[in-house]
Order: sequence, then structure tokens, then C-alpha cells
Amino acid sequence: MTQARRHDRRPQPRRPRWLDPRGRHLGTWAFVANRLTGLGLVAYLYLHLVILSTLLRGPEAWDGLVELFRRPVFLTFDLLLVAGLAFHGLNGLRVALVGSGLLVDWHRALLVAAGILVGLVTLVAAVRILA
Amino acid sequence: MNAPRTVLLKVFRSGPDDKAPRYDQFRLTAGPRTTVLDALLAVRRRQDPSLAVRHSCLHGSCGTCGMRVNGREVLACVTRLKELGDPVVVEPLAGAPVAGDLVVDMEHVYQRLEPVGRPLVRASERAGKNDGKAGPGPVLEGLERFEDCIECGLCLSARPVAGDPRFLGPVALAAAERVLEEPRGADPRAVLGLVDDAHGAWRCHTAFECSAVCPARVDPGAAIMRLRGRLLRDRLPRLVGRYHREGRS
Amino acid sequence: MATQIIKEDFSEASRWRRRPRPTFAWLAQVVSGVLLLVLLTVHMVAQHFVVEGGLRTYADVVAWIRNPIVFATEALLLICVTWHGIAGVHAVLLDLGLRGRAERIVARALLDLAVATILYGLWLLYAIAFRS
Amino acid sequence: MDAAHVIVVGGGGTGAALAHDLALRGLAVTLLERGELTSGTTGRHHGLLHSGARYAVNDPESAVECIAENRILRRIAPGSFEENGGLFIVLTDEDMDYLPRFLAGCAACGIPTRELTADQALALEPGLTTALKAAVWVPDATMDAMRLPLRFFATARGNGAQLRPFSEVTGLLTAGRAVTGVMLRDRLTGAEGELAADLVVNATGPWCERLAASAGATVPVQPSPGVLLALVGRLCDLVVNRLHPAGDGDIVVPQRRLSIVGTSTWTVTDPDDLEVPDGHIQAMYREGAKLVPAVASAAERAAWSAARPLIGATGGTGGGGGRELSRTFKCFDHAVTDAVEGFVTITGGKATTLRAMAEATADLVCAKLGVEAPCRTRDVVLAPHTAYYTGRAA
Repeated sequence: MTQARRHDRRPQPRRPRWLDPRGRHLGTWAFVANRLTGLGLVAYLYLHLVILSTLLRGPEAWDGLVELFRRPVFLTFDLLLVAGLAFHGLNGLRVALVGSGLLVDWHRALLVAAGILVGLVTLVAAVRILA
Repeated sequence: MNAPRTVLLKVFRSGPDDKAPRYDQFRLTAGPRTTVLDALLAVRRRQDPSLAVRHSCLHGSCGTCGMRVNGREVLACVTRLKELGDPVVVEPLAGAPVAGDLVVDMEHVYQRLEPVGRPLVRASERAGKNDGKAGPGPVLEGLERFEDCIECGLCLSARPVAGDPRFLGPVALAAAERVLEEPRGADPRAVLGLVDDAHGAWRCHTAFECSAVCPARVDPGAAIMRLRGRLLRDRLPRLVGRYHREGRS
Repeated sequence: MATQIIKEDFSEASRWRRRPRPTFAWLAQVVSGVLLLVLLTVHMVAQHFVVEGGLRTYADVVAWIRNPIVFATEALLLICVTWHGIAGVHAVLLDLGLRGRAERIVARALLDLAVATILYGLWLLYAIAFRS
Repeated sequence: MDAAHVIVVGGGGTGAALAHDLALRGLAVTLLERGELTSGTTGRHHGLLHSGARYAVNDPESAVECIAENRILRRIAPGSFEENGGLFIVLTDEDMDYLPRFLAGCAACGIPTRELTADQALALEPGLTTALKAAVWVPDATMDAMRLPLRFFATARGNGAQLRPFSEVTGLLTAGRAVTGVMLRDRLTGAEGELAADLVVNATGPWCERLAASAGATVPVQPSPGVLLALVGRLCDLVVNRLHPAGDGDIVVPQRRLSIVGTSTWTVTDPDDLEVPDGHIQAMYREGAKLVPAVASAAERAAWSAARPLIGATGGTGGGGGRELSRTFKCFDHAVTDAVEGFVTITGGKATTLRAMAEATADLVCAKLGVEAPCRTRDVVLAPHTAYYTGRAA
């Protein structure tokens, strides 16, 4: 269309829309959190493989690492990991259901339920890990 | 709180000679009923006649004045300034080429809609023919029906996947769901094939942002989910054997 | 000349060609995700929560892994998590606007990475269980 | 020899139908609109496809046009109408006294009607007030104020017309007392330019007086705004009119999931400077609720003003209502009225009669340019409105 042909080199809005956090709803935040935890967990997968590889270097190397990992800073990291796993897993379950056309009209309630469950799991893990 | 107040508008500008987008600031007095569109038209009349804005019906029915106000996709004609903070930042919709200032090219909306095919309005809002002789059929149920879509493109701007133009997008997917629900002569197989695509129904991130911004309450997000359910019910039997009997599709 | 953003061809014929059974790709992600939910819960409980101090000593780890059920479960977990994670990373990269040749290269690289990860992981499992 | 070039100024319903008509007749057409298409009066109307019954008693000329165009538009724009029908309802004894004249008027204009008792009307339209005494069914319908004209635009473009929204006419090019083209400014690029034409048509609705004046011509048109109120929810399924001599707030038009209540009327001099005067919204609520009680408690979606171009005697119609002015349209050949060649104004009319207005104008344009081509717009089925954007014909 004539109008469409006129704006080849117009400056366009700066930010890609999906990186713009203004005015977003709960659903988008859940999506963003799912992405971030997902990427974090992939990173952790490789970290985990690297750590487990020390098992190949014999008992001293491994048992030394185990001592290290019992420090509070690593335990906090463990807790973060559990929370991330719980969120990605439970929100993922919601997305799997809703995204397959099941319980579609309940998507908001399911998100709230997932949030509550994540909180509970994290709480239990906190007691278990830090106590 | 209904007294007129002064509002600062920060308006996205994109002229032919601009190297980068800029934001122009305008101050104006707003009453309790003043909408964002009223304010923009007042700016054009009294402060800067070069400001380009699309508008037509002024009551949220035509879908031309979609824009982002404080980051959020809205129809400017039904968004009152008193509901917003100060300043008010006004930008064009995302995911569409800017033709100038707040005007975006809407061709992409219709390129998406066209292959799906949809009648704009029903012949009648009631089932059955309404010629004044027969009694009325029941009013068709369901508040969220795609016939109410005003093609404003807010959903295409709000979707988390706005970065990728290949995504068929909420508007066309919701239209497809409606066509499958009530084909009215359309070919359901072709529509199913069109939306069963990595950039079709499966590209959606289930964020429901499209539904949240939809000014016509069409709820395209839920429609996409129902569409996926439909695809699964259609495709799953093939996975468990019918596929082999029928041969490759 | 229109800008590229409005030059997509949404007619079905052009979409048919680039369709690697997307419904099944979604199903694979759902199934692997649900499996992960189960396997990871088992993994977390069995490997960490029931263990005194949260981590086994070297000798305990080796003995534990030698249990064929544990070995098989961990191997399945590895495959699921790699598949699920790499597919997720692929989706993120797509959303960043990768197209054409770059998209194909990245898709190929991710597939290679997934295969390499699974092979290394399986070898690691085997090595821990039987070579130490 | 190349086809004669006609510039149509104004991208409302009239300009849309005119561009379509002229393109079908083989003329080179350029349509210029200062904003988005239908951003003036056309896009703001309530979306009623008139049966003509509203004008049958006082303005039979308009009524006959309406029912004829009602039938034609349903034929050439299938799928664009909610074919819901309309009711004129009788509320008072005075309304009842008016009923025989109303029915006689409709019959004289060829508008099909069907008298209903209050019970029959309520069965047909449960949203009605139970206070009604009787009702008359008429073939009203609801349209999309923007998308019906877009179908004319789409078809016109498919037939070679150049459509240029965001192109503002800043003045007319003249040679002596003849108009030879326009000066224009592109509102998106800021570029200024000139465009020559064999004839310029002024289809700017309530703005037509201003453009005509720049050519030294006059048009007896009064911009007469009305307030419309959009309510959330489809409160009735049929168009509900008050059966009485026209007044304020006497119609409720269901439009998808909205209900539009109209309308008031007054007159202004500048159709760009419209406001929603105090009290009009409350009046719409009050009068609308007499027809459809759910109006009273419905949430407001928007209230806005639209300026009709009403034809009347030149000057002197300050204050007061514009309802006495005719709702029919008129085509002015300024060579005859003002000795200005190459310039025609089409104004007045209603959205329902856009095609007839275009036909009359195109007939005049063709006669002036010596083009012999019959009007075909009664029969050519229009492209879908989506084709306006995608550029593909039906």
C-alpha cells in the first residue's frame, strides 16, 4: 500500500517489545521467570556435570569438594536451586496443561496455586537444608 | 479530583529526517473526561500540527488508535488521562513498522488474518434468521467471541514474541480457532494445517498478555490454548498408529 | 519496498515446508518436562534430602550408582534434562530474532551440543560406577 | 488519450464510494485525506444502516433514498451487516397518535413495516421497556462505520484508484476562476507538493464550506454535531428507535458488544472544535433508558461528538437544532452556482446513502468531463475490507 511504502528508514522504537517490562501482567512475569529459571537450570546442568567430573579424580578431590559445599554460601545456593526447580517444574506443569488446551479458564488460579506450592517447597527445603 | 489539571505528555516522534526516534514534550490541561486521543488531537490543533495519529470512531470500535501509553497497549480513545500518572509516555505499537510518529502500518495484521479467513460480522447476532416474523433465536452465548475483534493489533504488540514477525500471532490464531469452531463454509483442514506450525499455535508462550490488553475482550490467549487442544486431538491418534495406516500426510 | 517486517508470507503453502511436526515437538517438551518433574523429585530426595549432610562421600556415591535401577534412572534423567533444556534454549534464541542461515547453524549446533552432553554424561556415569 | 484525472478530497464514506464509482467508470482517481481514512464524520457514526423509516414522514426524499440504498448495500457488501432489524416503539399516547402517519409515510416510501403488539415486540426483543404500547418492525441493520467504507476503498484501489491518507489539501490551484488542481502536504513526511487534475471533487463533509471558500465558491452547509454515547454490553439485539417526530436520545444501536445511544444536535462553525457539552451524556442515558431500561445501569465506554454536514439555507442558522435541515444530499456544480470551473462539491446525506451520493456526483463529473460511462456500483460486489490493507482483490 502507498502508505506502507513510505517508511523504510524511519527510526523505530528502541527496545524490542518483549524486553520492555512496563505495564505487563502476571502471565508475562510468569513467562519471564520461567525463561530465567530455565536458562539458570541449563547453566546448572553443565556446572553439575563439571562438578561430578571431579569424581573421576578420586576420593580426596570429591570429599574435599563435599566439605566445601557444606559452607553456608553454597547451602544458600542450593536453596535457590530448589526454588528455581520448583518454580520451573510447577509453572511448567501449568503451562503444559493450559498449553494443551486443558483447564484453560483456570490458568490464573493454576498460577497462584503453583506460586503457593513453590513457596511451600522452598520453605521445607530451607528448613531441611539450613537447619 | 475532577478538577482540570496540567499533564505532561511525552510523545514518540519519528519523522522522515530523524536519525533516531525522539520524544517531544507537551503540556496541556486535562479534564476528568479527557482521553489520551483527545490530548493528542489537542496537541495537533494547538501546539504541533505535524503530529501524526490514526483515529476514526472515538469509541473503541474501529481499532485505529491503538498505541502504547506508559508502556501498555491501549486504545487511546477510551483511555482517560485521569487514570494515568504524570508524565504520560505515548509510543506507537511494537512489532509493526512505524509510518510516522504514532502511526504504524497495519498491513501485518491483515496479512496474518487473510489466509485464515474470517467474516467480519455475523449476518445476525442470533441463531436463525431474524426477519421480524419468526420469534427470536437465542442470542449466541459467550462473551468472548472472535467476531468482536476490532483488528487493532494491540495483541500483536503485547505478545512476548513481538520480536519475531514470523509468529502468526494472537489475532490470526484466535480467528483460526473461531473458524474451526464454526467453519461457515471454510475448510477446517487447511486452517489446522496453517496453525500447526512452529511459528503458529506452538510459538505462543502462554503469557496471556494478548488477552490482558484486548480492548474487545476477545481473549485470544484462551483461544490459542483451545486451538492447541484441537491440534492435539487431531494429531495424537496419528502418533499412536493411525498415521501408519493412513500413510504419510 | 516494504520493510522486512511486513513481508512474511503467511499462506499455508510456504509454511508447510518448514514444519518438523510441531505438535510432536510440543508433546516431547511436555512429556520430558513431566518426566523431569518425577525424576528430579526422586533425584533430589534420594541423592540429597535423605542423605546425612546432603551429599554422599566418594565411596557411597560409587556404591549407589552401581545399583542398576539408580544407574538407569540417572541415565534417563540425563537424557530428559538435556533434551528439555536444549529445546528451551533453542526457543529463547528464536525469540531473540535468529533467522535464516544463522537459525539453521544454531539449531545444528544445539543438536550437536545435546548429543555431546548426553554422550559425555553417560560416559561419566559409567566411569564413576565401574572404573573407579 | 489518457483517462481524465479526478481528485477527490475527503476520505470518508462519500469519498470512498466516489473513488470506487469513478474508478469503475475508467477515470484516473486520486483520493486525498488529511488523516486516516474515515477519521472525520464517517467513522464516528453509530453504525445504523437506515431503513428510511425515521425520515418517512418529514423527509420522504431521504427515506426513499435510504430504503433503496439499504437494499443495494446488503447486496454489494455481503457479510458487512448485522442483519438484526429495527423496531420503532410507541411509548406515549402522543406517539400512538403519530403511529398512523408513520405507517402511511413508510408505505408511501416503500419501506416494509410490520406492526407488533407490545407482547410481540417484547418476545422479539426482550431488552425493550415493558412500558411500550406498540412497535413497528423495519429493516434496519447495523454496520461497521469504518469497515464498510474500507470495502469501497479496497475495491477502488483494486481498480486503479490512488488512495492517499495523511495527505492534507492546503489550497487549490486555480487558473482564472477555474480549479486546476490542489496543493498538498504529506502529514507523514512533511513533503509539500502540487497535483494537477481535470476536476476536483470536494467530499469533505462538514468541512466542505472551508475548501469551497478557498475556490471562491459557497456551499450552504451547516456543521451540526451530535453527541453519541457508547455503553458496554449488547443491551438489545435489534436497533431500537422511538416512534415519534425525531428528538434527542431516541435510538439505541447494538454494535457488536457495545450499545450506541444517539443523539443530540446543535450547530457549530468549526467542525474541528467539537466538545461533548455538559448534560448531553446524562440526557442520552435518560432518554435511552426509556427505550431499553438496561441503558440506565450500563457502564460508559465512551462519549463523543460527530459533525454532520446538514444542508440548509446559507447562514443564519445559529443556535437551535439542525434537525429541521434536510438529511438528503446535494451535489453542487460550482460552474453553475459560482462560475468556478473544474470544481464540484458533494455534501449532506448519511452513511447509508454513500453509494447514491457517489453515483449522483460521478454522473455530474462524467457529464462535465464528457465521459460516457454508466454507473455500475449497484451491482459490483465489493472486495473484503482486509483487501484494503493487503492489496489483494476478492
